[in-house]
Amino acid sequence: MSPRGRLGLFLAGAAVVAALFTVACLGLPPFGGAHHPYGDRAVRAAVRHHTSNAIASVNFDQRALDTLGEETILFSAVLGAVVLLRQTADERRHTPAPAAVRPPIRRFGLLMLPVALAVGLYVVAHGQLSPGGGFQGGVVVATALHLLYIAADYRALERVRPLRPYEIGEAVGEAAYVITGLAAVLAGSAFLANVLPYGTFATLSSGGTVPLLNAAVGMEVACGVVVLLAQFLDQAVQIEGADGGGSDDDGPRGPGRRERA
Amino acid sequence: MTVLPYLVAGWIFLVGVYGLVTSRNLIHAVGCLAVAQSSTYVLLLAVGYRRGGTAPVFSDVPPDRRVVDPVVQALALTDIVVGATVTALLLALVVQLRKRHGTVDPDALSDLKG
Amino acid sequence: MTGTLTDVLVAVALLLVAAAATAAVLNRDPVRQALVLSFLGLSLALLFTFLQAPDVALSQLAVGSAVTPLMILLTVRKVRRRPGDGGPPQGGAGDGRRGAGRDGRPPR
Amino acid sequence: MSAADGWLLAGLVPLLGLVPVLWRIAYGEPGDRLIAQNLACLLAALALLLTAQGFGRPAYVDVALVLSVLGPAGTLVYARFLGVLPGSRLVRWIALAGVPAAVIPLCVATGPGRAMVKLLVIGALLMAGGLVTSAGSRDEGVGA
Repeated sequence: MSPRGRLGLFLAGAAVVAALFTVACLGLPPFGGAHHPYGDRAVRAAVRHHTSNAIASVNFDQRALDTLGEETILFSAVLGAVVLLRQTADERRHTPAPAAVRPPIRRFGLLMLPVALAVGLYVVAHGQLSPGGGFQGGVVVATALHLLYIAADYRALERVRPLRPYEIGEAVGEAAYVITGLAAVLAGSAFLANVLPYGTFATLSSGGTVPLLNAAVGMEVACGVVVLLAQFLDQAVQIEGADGGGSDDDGPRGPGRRERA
Repeated sequence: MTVLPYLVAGWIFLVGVYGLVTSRNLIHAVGCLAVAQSSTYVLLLAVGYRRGGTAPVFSDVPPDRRVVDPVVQALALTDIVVGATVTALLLALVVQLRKRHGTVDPDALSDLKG
Repeated sequence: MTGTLTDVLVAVALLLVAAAATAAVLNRDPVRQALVLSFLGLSLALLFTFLQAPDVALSQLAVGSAVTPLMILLTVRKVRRRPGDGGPPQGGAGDGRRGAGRDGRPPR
Repeated sequence: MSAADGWLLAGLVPLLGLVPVLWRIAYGEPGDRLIAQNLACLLAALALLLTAQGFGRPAYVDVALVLSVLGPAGTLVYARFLGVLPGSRLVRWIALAGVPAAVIPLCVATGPGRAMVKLLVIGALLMAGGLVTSAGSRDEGVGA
């Protein structure tokens, strides 16, 4: 279809969608209204299970099965990206030249690394109490590791980030989630039911299985995002196509890294 | 103000789809898809908002405060995770396409097929 | 009064989000788009905080303003490394110093 | 007008400041866009801090904490990819003057305790990040 034809079709469709959507919006309960039957019930259930963050309670207690599905999507997406972005037979690795980083930026990156890791772990650990949780904190932890790429260069990042443990960590996180769910079955309840004692409201150990599932998700997300970004970084920085330029003396060795064929 | 957030969500969606339709670069198209996805977050949270309510997180307020709906927030959270993974997977596919066909222009790709 | 002010904050953030989304679509060069997308992530995070959803804001901040733009930048770098996409041939290792908009289209 | 309204009004200022920043980020020169991205993170963090106090929810400060970590890191990543890191007086002045102007009153309002330590950490991170990313670089140059 020609670009003009496509645009015309889009404009016609968009006009219809816009009209119908506007009509539908006018029929929706007004923004900021007081009637939230599901929300009220979810909040009551969260307080009953001594989980002070009602969103964490919905995610890891009331809708824990859905979150298992979500984590599985994440897991398979990372797997898919690893498969799609692996080094093929006609590609070579080449060593990127060490980058020149100005000293203030180097110092800043190295100082920020532990701070950022601590912030990420804090966000994971307080998931059932204050805003945050396994997913948000996991991404911050993964991003924090990449501060090394800013502070030094790709080779420094590779030295502290052997991928194998992260690949295992991602699988362990996913498995820990399922095992926590199965443990509830063994304890004589339903899959992913909250069988642990609820603890004291608004303390770190409150919420029964919520902190456990939260930690499992945190681990999976942190490791998964590290693996994911590593694939993209590998492709962008290190892997040369067969027809690509680049220096020829490098060959496929790559400094101190194992081959993932 | 009673419908503005819903309409903004609709606008973001349509603008994102417009970008997808007219895009000449698959990476740009993936970015547009991310824009279109963000309309769902806005719509979900707008539906769950309650005037005068606060976040249903009781670490620093008593549990009897008037709060907004936590269910839609949990949905939006899931939505964001899934959106990010979709973006990652699509970008990996774009890299693969570029390797196989040497272009990221969707029109050039359909020429290749025909 | 606090309620009205919250409404004002929400309205400003909404308009900012709508403008950022439009700008993200209209910036056809992926590198520029990545920057606008990170701004969109930022304004969405603000909007979500004003809508009393700090959990969602945190996750949008982490994903929308860090991970997604980074992945787009890395993909652009990979895609532009080899000659043949209408861009000028580029030998050697990319050092990230090439300007935006070399995709066969002039920068807007 | 209550104190909460005052904080929300104060939070509206950096929020409105984001409007011209969006314009720069969408239609500026590459160097300008980078400065704008940096500035956007700073202004958003200030808006988050001020409105957290306005909503009476110290817990919301966590969002600003994460932003103060991710913001400068993001700017440096973009600088690596675009090959420019232009200096910016505006960013430096906001980091040096704007951040304390928001954080010190907030500290006074919260009083001593864990929340105040968190605020001070965020303030320090924002200032350090703003200073490092706005210093520019002689070798890479504004014109690169």
